Amino acid sequence: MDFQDFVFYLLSAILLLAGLRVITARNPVHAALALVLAFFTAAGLWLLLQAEFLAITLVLVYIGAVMVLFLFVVMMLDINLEEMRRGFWSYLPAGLVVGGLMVVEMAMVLGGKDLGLAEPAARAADYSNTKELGLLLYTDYVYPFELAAVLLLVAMIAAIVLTHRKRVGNKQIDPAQQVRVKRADRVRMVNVKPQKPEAKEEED
Amino acid sequence: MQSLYLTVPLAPLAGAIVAGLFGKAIGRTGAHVVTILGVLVSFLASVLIFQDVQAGNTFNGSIYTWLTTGDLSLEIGFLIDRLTAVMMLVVTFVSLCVHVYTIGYMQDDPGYQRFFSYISLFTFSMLMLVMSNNFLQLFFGWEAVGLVSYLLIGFWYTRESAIYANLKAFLVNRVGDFGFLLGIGLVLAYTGSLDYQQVFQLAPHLANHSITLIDGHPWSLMAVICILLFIGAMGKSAQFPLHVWLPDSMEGPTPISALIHAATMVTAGIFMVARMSPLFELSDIALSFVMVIGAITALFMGFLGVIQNDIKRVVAYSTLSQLGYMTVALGASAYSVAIFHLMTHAFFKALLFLAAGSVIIGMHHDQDIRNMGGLRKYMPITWITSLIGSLALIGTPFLSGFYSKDSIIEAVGLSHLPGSGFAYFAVVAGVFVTAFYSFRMYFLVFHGKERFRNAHAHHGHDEEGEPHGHHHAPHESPWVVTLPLVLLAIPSLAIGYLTIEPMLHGGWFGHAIQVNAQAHPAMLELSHEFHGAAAMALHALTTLPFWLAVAGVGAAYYLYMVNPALPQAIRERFNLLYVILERKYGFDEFNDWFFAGGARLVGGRLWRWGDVAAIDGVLVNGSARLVGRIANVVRHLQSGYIYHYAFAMLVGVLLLATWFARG
Amino acid sequence: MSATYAMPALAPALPEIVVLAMACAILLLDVFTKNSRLSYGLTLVTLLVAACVTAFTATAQTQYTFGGQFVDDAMGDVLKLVGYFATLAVVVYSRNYLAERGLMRGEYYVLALLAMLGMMVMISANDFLVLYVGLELLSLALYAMVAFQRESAVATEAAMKYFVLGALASGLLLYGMSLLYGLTGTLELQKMAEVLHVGVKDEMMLAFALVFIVAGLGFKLGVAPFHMWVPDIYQGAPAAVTLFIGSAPKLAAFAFAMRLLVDGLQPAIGDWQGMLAVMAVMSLAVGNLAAIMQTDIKRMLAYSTISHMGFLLLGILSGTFAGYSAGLFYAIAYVLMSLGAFGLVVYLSQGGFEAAQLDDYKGLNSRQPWLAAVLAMLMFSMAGIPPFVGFYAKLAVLQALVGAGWTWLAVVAVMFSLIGAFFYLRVVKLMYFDAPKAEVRAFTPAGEVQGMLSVNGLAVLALGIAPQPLIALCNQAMQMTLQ
Amino acid sequence: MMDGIGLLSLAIWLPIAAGVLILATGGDGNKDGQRTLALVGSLLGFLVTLPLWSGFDSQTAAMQFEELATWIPAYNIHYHLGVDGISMPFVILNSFTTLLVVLAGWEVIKDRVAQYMAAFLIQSGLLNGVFASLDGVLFYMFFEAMLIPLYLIIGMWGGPNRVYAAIKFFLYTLLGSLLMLVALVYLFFQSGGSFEILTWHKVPLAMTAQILLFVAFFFAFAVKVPMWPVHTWLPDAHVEAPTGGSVVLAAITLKVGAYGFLRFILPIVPDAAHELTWLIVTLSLVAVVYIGLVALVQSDMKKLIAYSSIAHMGFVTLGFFLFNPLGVEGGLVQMISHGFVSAAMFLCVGVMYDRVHSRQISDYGGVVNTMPKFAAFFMLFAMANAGLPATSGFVGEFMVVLGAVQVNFWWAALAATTLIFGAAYTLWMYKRVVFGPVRNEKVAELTDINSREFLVLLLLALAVLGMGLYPAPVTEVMHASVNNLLEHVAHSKLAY
Amino acid sequence: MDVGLSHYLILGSILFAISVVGIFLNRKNIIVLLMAIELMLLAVNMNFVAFSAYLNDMAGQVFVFFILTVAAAESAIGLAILVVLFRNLKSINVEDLDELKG
Repeated sequence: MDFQDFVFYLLSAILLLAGLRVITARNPVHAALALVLAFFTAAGLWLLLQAEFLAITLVLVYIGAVMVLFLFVVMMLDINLEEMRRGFWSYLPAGLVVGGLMVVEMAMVLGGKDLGLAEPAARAADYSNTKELGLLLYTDYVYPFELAAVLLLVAMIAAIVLTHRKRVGNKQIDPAQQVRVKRADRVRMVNVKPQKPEAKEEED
Repeated sequence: MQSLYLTVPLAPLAGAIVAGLFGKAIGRTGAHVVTILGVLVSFLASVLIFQDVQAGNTFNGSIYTWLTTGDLSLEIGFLIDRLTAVMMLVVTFVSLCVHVYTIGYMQDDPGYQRFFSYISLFTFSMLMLVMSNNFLQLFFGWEAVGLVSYLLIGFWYTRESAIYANLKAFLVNRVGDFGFLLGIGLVLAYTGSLDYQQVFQLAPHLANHSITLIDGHPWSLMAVICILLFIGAMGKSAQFPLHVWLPDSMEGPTPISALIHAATMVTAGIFMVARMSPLFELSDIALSFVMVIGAITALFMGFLGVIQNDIKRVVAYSTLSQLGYMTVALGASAYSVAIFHLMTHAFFKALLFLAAGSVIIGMHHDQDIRNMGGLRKYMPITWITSLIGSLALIGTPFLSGFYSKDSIIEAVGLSHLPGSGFAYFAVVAGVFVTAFYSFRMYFLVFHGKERFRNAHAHHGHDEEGEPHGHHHAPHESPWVVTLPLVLLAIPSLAIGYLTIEPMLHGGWFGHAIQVNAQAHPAMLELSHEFHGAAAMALHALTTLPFWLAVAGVGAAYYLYMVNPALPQAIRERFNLLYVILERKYGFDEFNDWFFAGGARLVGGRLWRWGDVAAIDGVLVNGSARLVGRIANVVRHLQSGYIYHYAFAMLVGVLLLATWFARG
Repeated sequence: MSATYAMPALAPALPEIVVLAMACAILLLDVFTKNSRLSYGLTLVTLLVAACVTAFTATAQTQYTFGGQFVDDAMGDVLKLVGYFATLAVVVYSRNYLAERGLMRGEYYVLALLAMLGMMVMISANDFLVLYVGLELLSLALYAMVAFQRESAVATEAAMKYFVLGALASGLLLYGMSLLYGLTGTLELQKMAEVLHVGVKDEMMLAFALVFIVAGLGFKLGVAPFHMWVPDIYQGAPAAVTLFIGSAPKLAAFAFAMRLLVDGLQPAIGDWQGMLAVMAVMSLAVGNLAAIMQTDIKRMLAYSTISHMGFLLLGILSGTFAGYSAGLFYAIAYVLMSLGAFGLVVYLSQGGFEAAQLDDYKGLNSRQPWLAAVLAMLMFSMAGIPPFVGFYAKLAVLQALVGAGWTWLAVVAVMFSLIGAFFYLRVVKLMYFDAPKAEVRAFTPAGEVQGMLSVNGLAVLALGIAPQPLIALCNQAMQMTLQ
Repeated sequence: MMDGIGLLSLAIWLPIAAGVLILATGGDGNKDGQRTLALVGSLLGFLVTLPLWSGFDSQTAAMQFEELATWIPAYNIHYHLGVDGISMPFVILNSFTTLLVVLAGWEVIKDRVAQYMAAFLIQSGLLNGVFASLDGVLFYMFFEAMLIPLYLIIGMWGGPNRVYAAIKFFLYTLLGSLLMLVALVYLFFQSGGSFEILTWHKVPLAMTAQILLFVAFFFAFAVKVPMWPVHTWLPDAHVEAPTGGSVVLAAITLKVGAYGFLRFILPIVPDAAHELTWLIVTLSLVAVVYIGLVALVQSDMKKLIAYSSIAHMGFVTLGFFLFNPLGVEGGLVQMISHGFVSAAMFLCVGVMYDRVHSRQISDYGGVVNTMPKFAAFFMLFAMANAGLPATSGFVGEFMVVLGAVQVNFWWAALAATTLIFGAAYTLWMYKRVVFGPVRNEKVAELTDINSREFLVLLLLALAVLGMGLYPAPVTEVMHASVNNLLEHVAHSKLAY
Repeated sequence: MDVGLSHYLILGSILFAISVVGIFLNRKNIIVLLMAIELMLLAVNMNFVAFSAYLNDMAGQVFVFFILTVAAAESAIGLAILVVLFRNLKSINVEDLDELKG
């Protein structure tokens, strides 16, 4: 067993442990950090597979951005940890059964298969994984690339629409409310009883 | 000629329609004028036709095709032969009398027009029945007369007893028709036709055909057919055990009892069997069945007459037993005798009924003979006529009843079919019974002391819900009532004497009635012994039946004139017997309990347990409930928890994988 | 691969480009003008323009571009066209609803358009990658729309559920894709079909991968056992959004299924047919049974959607040309019906009141005879009673099934639609047999909405009496696509 | 859709158009206008069907007044109409009944008049379609669509338990027809891609296939007939439905089921039909006897009549499976006659219900005292219901019993029990309702039928009597078709 | 034995299984739920990378690249929804999300 294999086993061991920690950690923060660890080791494994660029991206994008976001949210929302844990172990058996079955099945299906694929040949020294990806992305995959951009736009819009809150007390008017204005809200005839309670109109 | 044939039934029909639909418009007089006119026309037409038939012509042809299907074609048509002609005369004549009589009897009844329209309608149906040349039309008339009798028994529809009686009558008749219809069905199935002539022609070939209704038990086809047909006759002609409806039918107005329940409709069965003589001749089994049934009816229904106190019911029971006599005659394949008795009976029985009606009028619609007595000096005509009627009924020599009845007795005596012995005993014994109850009634009504004065306390007001003129003596009825009595009295006296020779022994009926002489020689022998009407009468004085009759009269005289206390004593002595008779052998109770009650019970069970519980409860709503329950379960799988959803998805994947990725 | 880069032909993708451009434009305009009516109008214009473009650039023979990742075929054009009109109807139906609830914001329309774009991408995707990106584009937009009514607890709950399960589903899908990629060494559908045609080294692994693919697909279609998000999201989301989710995306889902299973995995039909059969039967059972118990009309219709999607699967799994075109027909018919049904729910939910409960429909006939009639027609159509289009959709599917020898499945299907008939009838019963609830609220009819709804309802009837054009269209499209 | 409007198309679409028109007139604004419109519509609808009778060639068994137009070429579905001696009478009967129903509902229905009338007119059009269509899918379309108006009629104008009845009715009948749909599709493939019913008649089929098809069709039609034990929807539907609804239901809708037996089951799967004759005959006889007894104990007039309908329809199915002309034609005659009689009976009950608002027999008694005219009509129809000769009710029963004797005596015997049961339950009810002294003040203040009711009942009375006295014309139009059918059924399909 | 394709695949599958277990083990905290899903995507990515290496085909890596992008966008939206949810419910307890059921 050569060095590479040793690294593989080591990293995958860490990866799996980190993974387990993620789902069992009492404190979400710990879970997040465990996930970070998992990503690191995964990146390492990808390096073994000569996917340098992806490895770096994983670290930068995921750990740098996504996980930070996670942590940010975790800390922003004050979560009552005590009641977070109740009834955790009671569900373990079911989980283990399904998870175990899944592993067994997958092992049965995937185990010991190389699908007739040879070991990836070692690359030339000047080979740049990044360059290759870049070439592909901006030529063959330009269409999905554009779409990815749109996707990010959607994410942006969504995030803003959902979370952006108007400061209270500013004088901005709400067109929707203007649209909603009914004669009944403004003019009030005597002897005509209003069709619907104003209260309902005014709120939100 | 054919148009004349058509007039016979259509004239009364026209009358019926006019009186029925435009009764209000034409008023009471209009109603009876038009109907009587109709019947009169048809009577006259019948007379003409009779003469024509007398001249030896017969007619058999169809009027229109009722229906065709496959290669079968059902026609409406007439068969006019001597048998028919006789029936037509009888029917129209009696009907005419009854029409006239009704004017008096129903004068202050609100349903006057309706009544006339009904009896004319009845006349029409009866004529269609007798004139038919095929089974279909026979069945038509058969059911039609049933309908009219239903309507007429229930004429006073506000009386519970009346509407009970008419329903009962209709249903019992339906039981008979049930057999009748099946008989017709078999006839059609085996001869492929419903036309008398074709059927009769084919019948002999079917003589020793057999039919297997229950596996391993082949029966003679003809026997089955005939018995089925006769079941129909049992219904219509009130033969045991389907006789139960006739006494109750007395709920109807008296003219109806005379016309329908004595003279004509109830004899339809007799007529039918006579009509079918070519078939019945082919089966001894059927014949003896007929004879036995007739005998039972003749004797046991007679007994019941003995204890009745309702004047009409007495006559009704005598009618039953007389019908029994006719049936016995049929059984002895003395069809002509049966028809002969039918005719004579029609006259004197109608007479008796109308007389009874007249008495009822006189008694202000009190029908209980215990409240009568000594009426002869108040209602002379009624008295005389009913005396004639009674004498004719009990078979006094020279009177019409005697000839027919005596011929029957002798014919039975000469018959060799199984059961003829019993039948002979029954008819002979019947003579005594008949004489007894007839004169019991006669004495109680017309002689003895006048009980009606003190009777009003307990006589049946309720009867016809009409105002009773209390406390003034009975009176003779108006001429419209008495005229028919007289008209009917004449044939009651003479018709037998005049017609027995040709009708019975002159082979007058010709092909209308066919008797297989070597198989059933009774009629033949009878004719051999016959030496003229007078001789027959004189000879009768030496025979048992006559003395039995005399004895009957004597007994009646002693018990109800000489020693009126005795009957009471006897009654107490033989209480059980009395109760049995009182209960009419318990047929009504049994039918009510077993058939009516049973059917309702079973129906109720089937409905509640079958439809409501089993099918609706379990199958229909049950499955609906089941679906509902499953739905509820399915619905609760949707717990609302994300991890359950995820669980479902993953388990789904897992199962799909294990199932499909087995390699 | 070479460094030299040839500009791909953009003509086939013109509709997508139009929609995207307009979406961005509307976004900017809205930010600056804050005039949602403008966005509303522009959205309608966009859809119409896109429709015209699609219609005019439609060509008989299939075109590929972007290195074969983008396919523009007849089926795609048909689906897109129907999609535009569905979205257009959604936008129109929901205007007042949104306005009343202060949801009438430019972002709504932008998101709707981008979702539409996502569908278009899926419809004309010819590559796993593009398929996936399109799927996500659609899903993300929908997540956002569901949560659009921020202050509504149920809406956000629905959004959360939708999101989590959606993510899980795409995880499953991706896993399946990865295995397929490994098996066939390609991500392009045609190529994959060719490879599979030759045969793969490991059948078992193929089947295994298919399970995951089908699972992801099942989630998108909302068929059991991957259906559980459907009722919650339909009920929780604002009616206007439910209206949207319930209509156009079904077309995309159908396209998704066709692309994956037929374009890509046709050779493996032996494997996926069975899976689809299982899912179809389960959906028919679950959908029809659970719907009986519902009291909320949106939820009830959600379950009915599940059963309908099950029926749709029956068409696809029969694996014949007839089956595919029946599926297409069914999808279109279904979109038409659910547009009408949800449209009515949205339209009746006015005056600050949600016509969400079934009881709110009691005695509708006496209040709004015409609307009641329309809804009744839609219900009968959904129940598959002639003479409404729903019947022919079912007939087409049954025919395909029996033709392919799945008669027993056909019998099962009709038996379940018998159960289904019950709850559709119940709606009619509420509207026609029951007395209206005590308080009668003022109803302000909106001309164009009512008109459009009427057209919608009458279309269901008209297509029921003369379904030939639509059926012919579907057949033709399928023919061109699969020649 | 088609070239040159034919008579049958008129018979179908004219009433529907009229119905839609009435709906268009909107709410209860001007009821009389709507009523008149309905009357005109139904009258026209009836008139256009008369030429079917006068122009009918009773010599040929071929379809007449045929109309053929492609409708859905994609599935090779045609708009194919045509009638033969079997279906033609029902088109007329149906249009006639619709006329009566419109009259009967005239001032009885007070709310949502437009919808009521429209429902019946549309219903009538659809029913005509059922009898006239020669294309499987077209048939199915009408067959199903006709449920909708009836569902609404029962549910909207029905009695207290109407909702249960309506839904039960709908689902019950849908259950049957859905199986039939699969059968139709199956036949489509067996016949090499055709929905032509007449083509199906010629398709050879293996026994198992025939049995399965038989079962599918049997469910569809047995429920409609209805045959025991799938009959329980009928009493509920009848009891709850408004008078008009009951009339149409009894007079026409039930006939659709029986018609299906002749049009589909017998000719398409003759061998299965022969194979399973025992089943049908048993069920029919059960219907006659069992249902006869059940009818006896009903306390609700409508329920009683409903059950008697089941018994009468038992005769129809029995007749069909005797496979002899007497039986089949008897069955057909029975169908038509039952159309008149049951309609009349329900109208009679309706007349009383409109006055007393009760269907319970116990709430009546002595009606004749206050309503003599009505009592007379009622008597006539009761007698017809009891199968009295000279009324139409007799003809069918007579023929079927006679036909049955030719096949099996005991079948006939059991069938003939209806002579007793029929009379028993009908006349017993009549006795309790009409005869006797006036039982309560409600009855005391009854008013006799008005001229409208008189007209309706008179029309029916004439029909009943006419058909009873001279049924030949009715059967003559059937001969050719029936003989041809029996001819066809006699040949096994397994052979060729 | 030396490491081959199947090792990576099994590693991926175990990761996948872990995330699955995590999803329904975790009934309290949605955030952890989201993390589990990230884990699942990681498993997928592992597969892709491994395959692309062994197939010697870049497409797989490109796919991974897109998955990463999408996942980022996804978690952005997810967290946004989460925030909104927290504002409404004052909790991110999965078991509090049971308004909609039945």
